[in-house]
Amino acid sequence: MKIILNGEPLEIGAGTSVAMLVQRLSDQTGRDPRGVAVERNREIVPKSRHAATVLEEGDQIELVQFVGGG
Amino acid sequence: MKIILNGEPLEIGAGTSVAMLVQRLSDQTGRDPRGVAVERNREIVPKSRHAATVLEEGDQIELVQFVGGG
Amino acid sequence: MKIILNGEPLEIGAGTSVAMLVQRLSDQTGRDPRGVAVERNREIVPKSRHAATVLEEGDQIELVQFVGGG
Amino acid sequence: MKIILNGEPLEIGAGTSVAMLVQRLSDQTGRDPRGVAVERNREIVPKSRHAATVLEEGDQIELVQFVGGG
Amino acid sequence: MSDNPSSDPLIIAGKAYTSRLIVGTGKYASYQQNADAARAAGAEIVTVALRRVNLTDKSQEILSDFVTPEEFTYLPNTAGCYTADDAVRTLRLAREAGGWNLVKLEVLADQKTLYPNMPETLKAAEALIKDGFEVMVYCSDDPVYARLLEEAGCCAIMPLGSLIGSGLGIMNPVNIRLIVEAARVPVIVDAGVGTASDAAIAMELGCDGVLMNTAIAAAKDPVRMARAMKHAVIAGREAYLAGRMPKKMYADPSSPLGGLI
Amino acid sequence: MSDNPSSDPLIIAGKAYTSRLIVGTGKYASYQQNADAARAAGAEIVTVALRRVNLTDKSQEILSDFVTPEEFTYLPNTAGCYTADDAVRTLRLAREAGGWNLVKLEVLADQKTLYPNMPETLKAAEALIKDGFEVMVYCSDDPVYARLLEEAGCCAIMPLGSLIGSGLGIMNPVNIRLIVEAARVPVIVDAGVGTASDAAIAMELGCDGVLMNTAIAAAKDPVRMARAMKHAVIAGREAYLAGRMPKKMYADPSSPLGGLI
Amino acid sequence: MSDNPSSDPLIIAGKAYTSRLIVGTGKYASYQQNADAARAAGAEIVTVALRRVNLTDKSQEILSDFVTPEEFTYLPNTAGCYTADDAVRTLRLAREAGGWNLVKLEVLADQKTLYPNMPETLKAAEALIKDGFEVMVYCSDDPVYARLLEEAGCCAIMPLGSLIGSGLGIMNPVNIRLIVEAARVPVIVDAGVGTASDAAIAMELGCDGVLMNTAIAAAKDPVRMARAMKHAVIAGREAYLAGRMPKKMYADPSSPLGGLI
Amino acid sequence: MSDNPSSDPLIIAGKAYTSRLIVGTGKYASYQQNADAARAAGAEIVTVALRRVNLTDKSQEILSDFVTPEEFTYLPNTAGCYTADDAVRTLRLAREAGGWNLVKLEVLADQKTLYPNMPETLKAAEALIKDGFEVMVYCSDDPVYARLLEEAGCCAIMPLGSLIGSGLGIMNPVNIRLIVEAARVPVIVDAGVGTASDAAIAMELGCDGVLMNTAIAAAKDPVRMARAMKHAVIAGREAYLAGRMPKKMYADPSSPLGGLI
Repeated sequence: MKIILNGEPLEIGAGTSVAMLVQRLSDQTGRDPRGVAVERNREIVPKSRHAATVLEEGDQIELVQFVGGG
Repeated sequence: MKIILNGEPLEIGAGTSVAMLVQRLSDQTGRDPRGVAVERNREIVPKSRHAATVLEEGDQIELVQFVGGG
Repeated sequence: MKIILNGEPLEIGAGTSVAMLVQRLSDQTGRDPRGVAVERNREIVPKSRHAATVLEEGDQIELVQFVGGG
Repeated sequence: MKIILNGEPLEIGAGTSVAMLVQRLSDQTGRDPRGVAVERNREIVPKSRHAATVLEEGDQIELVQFVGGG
Repeated sequence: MSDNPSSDPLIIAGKAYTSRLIVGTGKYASYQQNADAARAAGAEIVTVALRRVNLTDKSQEILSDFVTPEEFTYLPNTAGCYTADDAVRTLRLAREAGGWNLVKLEVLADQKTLYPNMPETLKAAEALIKDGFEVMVYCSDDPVYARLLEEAGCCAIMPLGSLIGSGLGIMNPVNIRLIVEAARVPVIVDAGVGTASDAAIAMELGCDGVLMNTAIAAAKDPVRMARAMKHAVIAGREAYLAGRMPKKMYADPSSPLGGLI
Repeated sequence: MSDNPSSDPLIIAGKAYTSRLIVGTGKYASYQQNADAARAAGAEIVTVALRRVNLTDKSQEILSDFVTPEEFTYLPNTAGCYTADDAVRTLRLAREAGGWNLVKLEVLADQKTLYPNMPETLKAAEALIKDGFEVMVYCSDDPVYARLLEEAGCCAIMPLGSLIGSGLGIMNPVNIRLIVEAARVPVIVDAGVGTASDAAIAMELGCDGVLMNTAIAAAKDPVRMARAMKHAVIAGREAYLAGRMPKKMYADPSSPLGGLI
Repeated sequence: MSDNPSSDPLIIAGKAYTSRLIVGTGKYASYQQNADAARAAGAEIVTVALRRVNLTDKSQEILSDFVTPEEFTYLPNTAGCYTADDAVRTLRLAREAGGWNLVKLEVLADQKTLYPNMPETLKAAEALIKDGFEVMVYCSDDPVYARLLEEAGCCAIMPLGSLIGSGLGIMNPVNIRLIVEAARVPVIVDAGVGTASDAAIAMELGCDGVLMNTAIAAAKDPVRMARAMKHAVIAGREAYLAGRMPKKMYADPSSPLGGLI
Repeated sequence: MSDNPSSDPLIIAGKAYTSRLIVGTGKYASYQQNADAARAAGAEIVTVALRRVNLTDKSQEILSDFVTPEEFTYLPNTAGCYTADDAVRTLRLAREAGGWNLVKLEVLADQKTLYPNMPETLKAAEALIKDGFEVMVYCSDDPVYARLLEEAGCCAIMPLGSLIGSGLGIMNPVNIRLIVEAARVPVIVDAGVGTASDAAIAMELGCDGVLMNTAIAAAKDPVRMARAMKHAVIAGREAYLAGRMPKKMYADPSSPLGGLI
């Protein structure tokens, strides 16, 4: 199943939740998943709903965090 | 019959037209009536219609001209 | 015997030394005589010579100290 | 006979006057000799004395004119 | 240019003007002095206000008897208007009174600063342009709003140099420069000029003209100051076109270093 | 004034001049351009340097063939002199070459700043005046030295606006003002002017004239900049004589507050 | 004050801060240097940007590992947003990421000037305030818009001193003063400060604080410049509260005239 | 630095000072306020005048009872002296009164401007140095005279920023910069500072210190202004040592352009 993550296509398994996606990326990058915000199809997915929110074919996901800026 | 001219009440005869009003004032003040604009109840009365426009009880008339300004 | 002290005439006894003059003024004004400099006829009288320096008729004496200034 | 003209050595004939020198240079350069000033051994030679002033061995001559300047 | 100004005309709404100096007609000791000053300034355009005919005081002088519409192009303004509606209403009356489409729009925010209210100004500009007016617009030195006003169809952008009547000159030359660089219609500094050098500075920034009133009217000798301003605007324009020397941190001699005795 | 300048002449050493702008003759692309610029500036006086006659290069142009002493008053300067003796020697040669007593004295301190060496300048001024010269003196903006130079008999005080050739304008208007207030001979800003508004500012401070070279010669279009400077000097002079409006902290309307619809 | 700052706190959205200097977190050589500079500046609030998580480069440093939210209040900005919608969307994500309501809104007009787009800025401010945000708003120095933004409910007005990253200082002190005089919420100069005196000048005008990034990050020694800025903001604040001496046209001696020998 | 100033001492005549701010002791409401302000300024050196002992008014306060020579280094000045002879005579008396060789020389030209008389100042400096004094010299901002005074052996060059007591700040930063670049002894701006940013600007130009009196004494709250000045001098010094960012004509974003949503 294909989704668009931060503008790039990504292949994921059916039934993958936002929580699983965030965890997977945090494992990959070795990063603390806290301080990350998720937007799905331009709707924010609150942390409280990461686990319950299952991704679907073609979902547009934005995964953002704070960086240095003026 | 009473109208409001430049914010002041004015008694005029029935059937007075805008043209007559302008003429009367120009006689009073000895001023060239050209370069004067007339607004009746917030609607401009073009010079071409001064003669045909008869004033009515309670009309709000603005009679303006150019003065020095920055 | 008359001298000029800070521009004003002053009557003093014969044999008065600079030291005596400074002491007398310090008694009058209740001021610490230290930090005062003495000029006699446009020549500085060092503290070390105050005692030995006896005033003479018509001496021009300047008695100065530090005051606030920019 | 050698002189120094504007800092450069120059060989001239005995009896050469300032007037002759100026004329010779004006012939060379095709320039109007007017508006030129002459200094001989740091003394100005007025135009009126150019003819009468005969150069001598080792004379230091400055020949100057106006040029553009701020 | 000054000797042959026709070769460098100021073009506003398709009409060419020789003079780049627009003057007001307020605050003068008399309309006669006003006319003398406008002539000394070499002005072709004068701003005028619209007010109720004075029905009582018959002795009052008439502007047009001294500063005639035949000699000067009247540019009606909306001084004293604090809403888009007031400004539009005033300029429609002005068009009826004078018969001209070229107007100066200003919508002010408050009497203390007379700073332009930009949202209302833009709103009024759009309404007036829709209604067929040629709008010269008094505005802040915000380069973004200058662009919006030009896109709305204004025929001249007129940013303030500083507050109306303050005489503080060009407070923010960087913003004026940004406006000039981006504009494709004339940019005319309106308000703030206090003395001749202020006008020259505005022109040196690349502005196409200057509009002023108080600097001339409130000078000790208004006619003489008007003449000063005429020369200042030409001086600044010529200097801008001539291209100034670069600034240097140290000195640079003007006379040759060679040939010293 | 500009229309009738004879009523406001600049008087130096007893001679009246119509123009208040003195220009240099250095750094131009050619003497022809130099002459064109001097005419566009409306200058009556030009500064000139004295150098050794070039004995080798016969092709070299002659200043006086283009900028003739008949058309312009030559003002010999001492650019390049770093001691009083050099300056006096140079000006004596200049007097012999040209036959004029009116000279511009400058004694410089170093090549990096070309700042005037004031003790040497005063020494040279005294020697020259004793020798019958009319001395226009380039100096710092020190108001005390300006007074000393005037007391020594200089016929014009010429303080720098900023470093020669820097184009930084009038760095210290307060000092220039102090010099103007105290002087009984003409005060002419010499050096530092970069563009037209700088010249206007100098004149608005009450100076009697401006002397410049690089601002014109190093402009992209020297002739046009010369014309700009002519107008700038007139503008500044007229503004000074007219008396500028006071500066205000807040706004002040130019149109009447009464009679609004 | 500096010795006992708690007596002069800066209160933003009901929270008191000791420091009146807010610093950015962009353009530093490293987040470590960034943290050192923020500490040297004595800053309590730092601006941060929101960007996509970098999924590829695992080595990349994490801001919050160096400049921790425990030590500094994060102030999310909308740098890079050119529409109200983008800005609102970005700040909603910021709130989700950090959990804070206090944000810095900026809606820019173009990449060349980064000048604020004021109509879009006001639109975004209204939407964010409706949505429960505490909005500190980057804006032009237009005093009318400053009032509109305050009326819309913004908790701090942050006018630019000059263009972002330009280091040109406070271009228009008159407008900043007008904004300060009228505001009942903190006024914080945001953008334009280039060196310490610029920050002092902003505070002397009566501003409640200063926000800067480039002036510190682009200095040769950012940590030292951060310390300079800490002192400059205190200096300017104290000078404003102390009430400066009047300016005088002439001299005024500091030592007594009497008692001279 | 501010945290560890000993690493950046100001060295005058071989003695190291932590503070770069020298304050006067004139014009205060009382010597008590004077002492409080000097402490708030963190000053180590205070200037003092020499006057005749008041023989009549016994009640008059004594400076040294409040601003003690034990706490502060007294720097005797020659305020009120208009000739080299008066200044030398005054400082010889000061040395006798206090026993110190370190003095501040100022020879003024007139009461209206209090501008230094440079020829007299140089003459006095030479006489004093010959007589064993360490001379800190108040002077004009003429870079040539600054060099002459240093060559004469002065231990600190103290050019005016603007007229004494005027509060006009640094009128000619270019001259101050030239003096700083050439000097091998400390350069301390003396006179002209009006508020904190003026002091910061002086230090940013590379000056080694600032001397002021009226800016503190004539502030509404002198003690608070003294504290402001302490921070301003540190801020300017740190900014100078840190190396400021370059100024830019256009904007430059502080947040990353990549990773935008």
